[in-house]
Amino acid sequence: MTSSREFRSQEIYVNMGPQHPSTHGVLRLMLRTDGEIVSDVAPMIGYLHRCAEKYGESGTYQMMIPYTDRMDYLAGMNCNWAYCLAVEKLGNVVVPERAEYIRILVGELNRIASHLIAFGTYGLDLGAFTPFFYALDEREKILDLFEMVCGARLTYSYFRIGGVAADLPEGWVKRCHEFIDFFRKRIDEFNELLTYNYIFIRRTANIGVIPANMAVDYGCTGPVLRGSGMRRDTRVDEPYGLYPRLRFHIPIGMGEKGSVGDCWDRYMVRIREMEQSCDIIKQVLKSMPEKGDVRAKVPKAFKPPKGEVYVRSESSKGELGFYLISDGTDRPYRVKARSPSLSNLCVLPAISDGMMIADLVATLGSLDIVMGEIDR
Amino acid sequence: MVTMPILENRFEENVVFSTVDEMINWCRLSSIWPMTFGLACCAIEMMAVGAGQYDLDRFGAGAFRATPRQSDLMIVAGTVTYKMAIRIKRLYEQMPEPKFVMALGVCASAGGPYYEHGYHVLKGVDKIIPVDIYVPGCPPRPEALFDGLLKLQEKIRHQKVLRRLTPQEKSVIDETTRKYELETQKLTPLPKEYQV
Amino acid sequence: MQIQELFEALKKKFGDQVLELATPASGEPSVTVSAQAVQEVALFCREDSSLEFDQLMCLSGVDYPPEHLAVVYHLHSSTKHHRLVLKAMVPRQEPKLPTVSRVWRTANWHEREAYDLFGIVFTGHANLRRILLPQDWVGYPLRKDYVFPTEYRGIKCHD
Amino acid sequence: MNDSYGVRHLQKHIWENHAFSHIFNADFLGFALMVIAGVALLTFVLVYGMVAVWAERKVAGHIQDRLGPMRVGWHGWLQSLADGVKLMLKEDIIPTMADKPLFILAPPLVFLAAFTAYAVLPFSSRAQLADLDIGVLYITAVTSLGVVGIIMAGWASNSKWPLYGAMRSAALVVSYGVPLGLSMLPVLMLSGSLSLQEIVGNQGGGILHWNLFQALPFMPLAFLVFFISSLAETNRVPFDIAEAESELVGGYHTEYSGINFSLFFIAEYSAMLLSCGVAATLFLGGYLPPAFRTLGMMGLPRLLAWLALGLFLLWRFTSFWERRQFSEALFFAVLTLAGLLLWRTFPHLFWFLTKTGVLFLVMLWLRWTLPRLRIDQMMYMCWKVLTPLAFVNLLGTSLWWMWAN
Repeated sequence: MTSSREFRSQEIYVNMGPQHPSTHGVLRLMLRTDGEIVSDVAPMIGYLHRCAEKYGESGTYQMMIPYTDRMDYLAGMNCNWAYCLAVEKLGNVVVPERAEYIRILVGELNRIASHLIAFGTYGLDLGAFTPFFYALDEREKILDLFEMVCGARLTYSYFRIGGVAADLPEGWVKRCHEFIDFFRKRIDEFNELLTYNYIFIRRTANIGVIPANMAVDYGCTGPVLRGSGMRRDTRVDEPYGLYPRLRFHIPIGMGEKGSVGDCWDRYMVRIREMEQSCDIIKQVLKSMPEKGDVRAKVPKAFKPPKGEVYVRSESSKGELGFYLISDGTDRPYRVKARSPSLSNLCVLPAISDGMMIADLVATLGSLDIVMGEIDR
Repeated sequence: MVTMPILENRFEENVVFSTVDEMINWCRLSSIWPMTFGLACCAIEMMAVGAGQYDLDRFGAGAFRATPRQSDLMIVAGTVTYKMAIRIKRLYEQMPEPKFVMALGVCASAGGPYYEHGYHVLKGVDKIIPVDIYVPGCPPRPEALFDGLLKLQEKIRHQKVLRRLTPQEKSVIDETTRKYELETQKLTPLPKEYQV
Repeated sequence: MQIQELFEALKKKFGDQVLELATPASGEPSVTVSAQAVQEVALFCREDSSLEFDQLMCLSGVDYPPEHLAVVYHLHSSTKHHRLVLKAMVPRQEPKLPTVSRVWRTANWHEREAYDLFGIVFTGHANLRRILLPQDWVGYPLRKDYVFPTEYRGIKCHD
Repeated sequence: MNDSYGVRHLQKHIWENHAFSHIFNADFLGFALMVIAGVALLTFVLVYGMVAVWAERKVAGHIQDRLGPMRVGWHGWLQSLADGVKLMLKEDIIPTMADKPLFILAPPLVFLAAFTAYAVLPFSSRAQLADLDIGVLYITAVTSLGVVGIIMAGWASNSKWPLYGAMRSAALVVSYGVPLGLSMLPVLMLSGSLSLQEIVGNQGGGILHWNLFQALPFMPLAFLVFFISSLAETNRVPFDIAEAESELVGGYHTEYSGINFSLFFIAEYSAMLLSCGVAATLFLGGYLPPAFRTLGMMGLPRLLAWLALGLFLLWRFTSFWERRQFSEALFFAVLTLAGLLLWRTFPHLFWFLTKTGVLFLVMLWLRWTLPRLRIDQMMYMCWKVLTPLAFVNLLGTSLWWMWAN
């Protein structure tokens, strides 16, 4: 008998990235492969390390807000929000009610926008081009709404410490309503096009399975953790803003097409979260006060008392936390961003053993990472 | 440019060669294939430009190629860090002539918001590769990218392919080449012990 | 459990190794432990049935010149729904403390990041190399006395 | 001595009995005609390749809610010309570490494999370069040469991604050749010939006589297997793993630039047209019109009257002319006239191109709709689904044939 060792072919090292179409930015993966089978993956990050934490210490509290936009550039509003939450908790600022509602509105819209990109690029990773274009068309409508409130398409800086920069413009609520009503139907179309496609299911079900305990151990959060069947959502577990007033459902992976925690589950959690976000926006539009302050009075030289705080919030990628240390001056002593994508990515080497290259691409896409947030 | 060493820049200015040049330039400007190469936030806007609402393909520039060998335009979309700079330089060298570079957004143009304390941010991609078009904005709107593309087309339209260059044009090209060749020599490779 | 109870539980188990409970004017209170005991404390926090801190939310380095560097661990228990902030101070001259990357796997990259940006050495870490910056980078940028480089591999850093 | 005699004898034998021998034995005029016809065919394939690329981009655009090329000529119809000239004038990089002769040889070989097969494709009853007795065999043999070129390209690039692409492509083409060949056999059985002309000739008499509708349900099944396999043979979605952009950057042509890359590009599209043409020939009646006694017999005046009526209705009941620019109207008019002219003068060519075009559009449609399969799933599909299906189908057809005769 010959042992399988004798049949082993030569293993080669392949460099995937930093310029590679499916690494979602400038991630570099070092693969050790035996033919099509990947035997080892080493992610290398830092190609987009833009020193955001240094900037946090170098400017005043307000000056950090634009840099948070550029961390997770797909969900700038959510990053703004997380940072502002931390500063507000540090300085005991109370946010007016209308501002809280507006925050939820733009935050959830941005979650949809971010998930749309995840949906579209996931299609691209698997070789389906058209979903990407459909997703971006819808996203443009959300960006139009954002442009109405803050004038920017991608880097909003709409949040201020103690509120938001400006009230909603006239006609915004109506357009938002129209968009949500239209978009709910559009999700079904997406499902027909990609989600329930036979080839798509074959490519994603039972691939890249992350068991729940492993997901927790590696610090995965957001859709990745929920895809593994854990009903964890910071919006419910540690509510912030006015989330306790809203009724919504946390979708989790249930292993419908394969086993719990596979790529399809993670993908599906995002699709269902878009539906839930639509519901949240509808509720908010209904219960939001017509008029009111959108910004608490916060001095320009904002000096929170000495202390430190770690505040987390649910960004579209998962738990986005900010660790702030104040030394009593108008500049933070230390700003640390705990980015969800970093922890979500670090699970990749653990699950990719014995995969094929195509599966690796599918798994990486289902983690939905953003390099700006990982490298900061 | 080294695409046609026998023919390039060797002919007098006359009706025939002006027309031929015009045709070649028209073909080049009508089919600018960009490289799928996103760095940061601006890459998302680049994706938006490629998508339905804006549709870069209308200009014949929608065939995003994943490999530098087949692309004409490198859109440096986003912040360039030192770790990435060396790779960008190599990607640029892998592209075939004639190649063009667009610095999309202020980060790629000059360091942008990361100019002051960005210890790891390259202050403008033009420090390592020659840039044809700078597009301002953080990130630039899709319309700005279109504007940059049209400007680039305008630039290509007036290039001399077969016709002889004037001494001034020649000196400008020589100087740029020399500058970036010097830069290339200065870039030291990663020390052996750090290579994986 | 409240922070006071957590502190007492740790104090009971580790005695002198748990140094103090700091309650700042605003924000969260934190428990300072001695740097050498970090690994045992972490393991206890994770394994003890009354604590069950299964999530390491965040691990950050902080620079307190001129003497100290600190490592801050933010723990959360997804079953008991309580959280704890652990702090460990290390001397700036020789910033060394044991790794917790075997207790929570997620600490692996966070520790590498702290090493990269602060120069804190985590003993026992399997792969303690720079993660964000290039391998041949000089200095630890998030330290308060960091001097910006003038040149990196032949590229001028400032005009 | 003995040996060399044997070889010479063999050469002589081959020379005299070679399938092409009549070409070489014919007079010089015939040879020159052959060359002219070959050049015409080459021109046709190149022009067709350009049109196909343009069509692909436009179809993709419209499927994706956008427009596609718009600026280069009317609706970008000169786009491919611009692309082609640009690629020709681009620097041709040969990597330092590449295997130079193989690297240069590979793209022409791939193109040649796709192009040579056109020699036996019957565009009409007369427009065929060579009516070989073994036409079907010839096509299968020649097209499978393309994979050699692809492997050469992948190997010679001396880079890892192209190597992966080449290996994938080799595995793919070798495997899918089996169901492809097996799904052709029922057709040969019905026609009793390997000559493509005869296969077409046997399908005369209208749409119901096409091979597709014979021996129900076996022939439609054979067509399906054939079409799926030919998708795989031409590396189209959902079988495009050889150049899977999101996995292998560019696959086997990652390192190619300039004119060599454009050769790959044209080769892909001409292989597509070839397989569509073969499918049309084998199953859809080739160049024969779908029905004999309807439109074809209509006189020119009556036809023009119908056309005028149609245009009048369009103008009356839609805002056709208002929405369209003059140049667009001109384009449509020219297209219609050209189609009409083609139909009246070369009806066979017209029907052949129409059928091929429809199949080609289906290929595009699939490409922009479906995700890509993984390599092991494709192997599974080939060996465990399509091949057994083709075998069963073959058996069924032969039983049907025995019963029918």
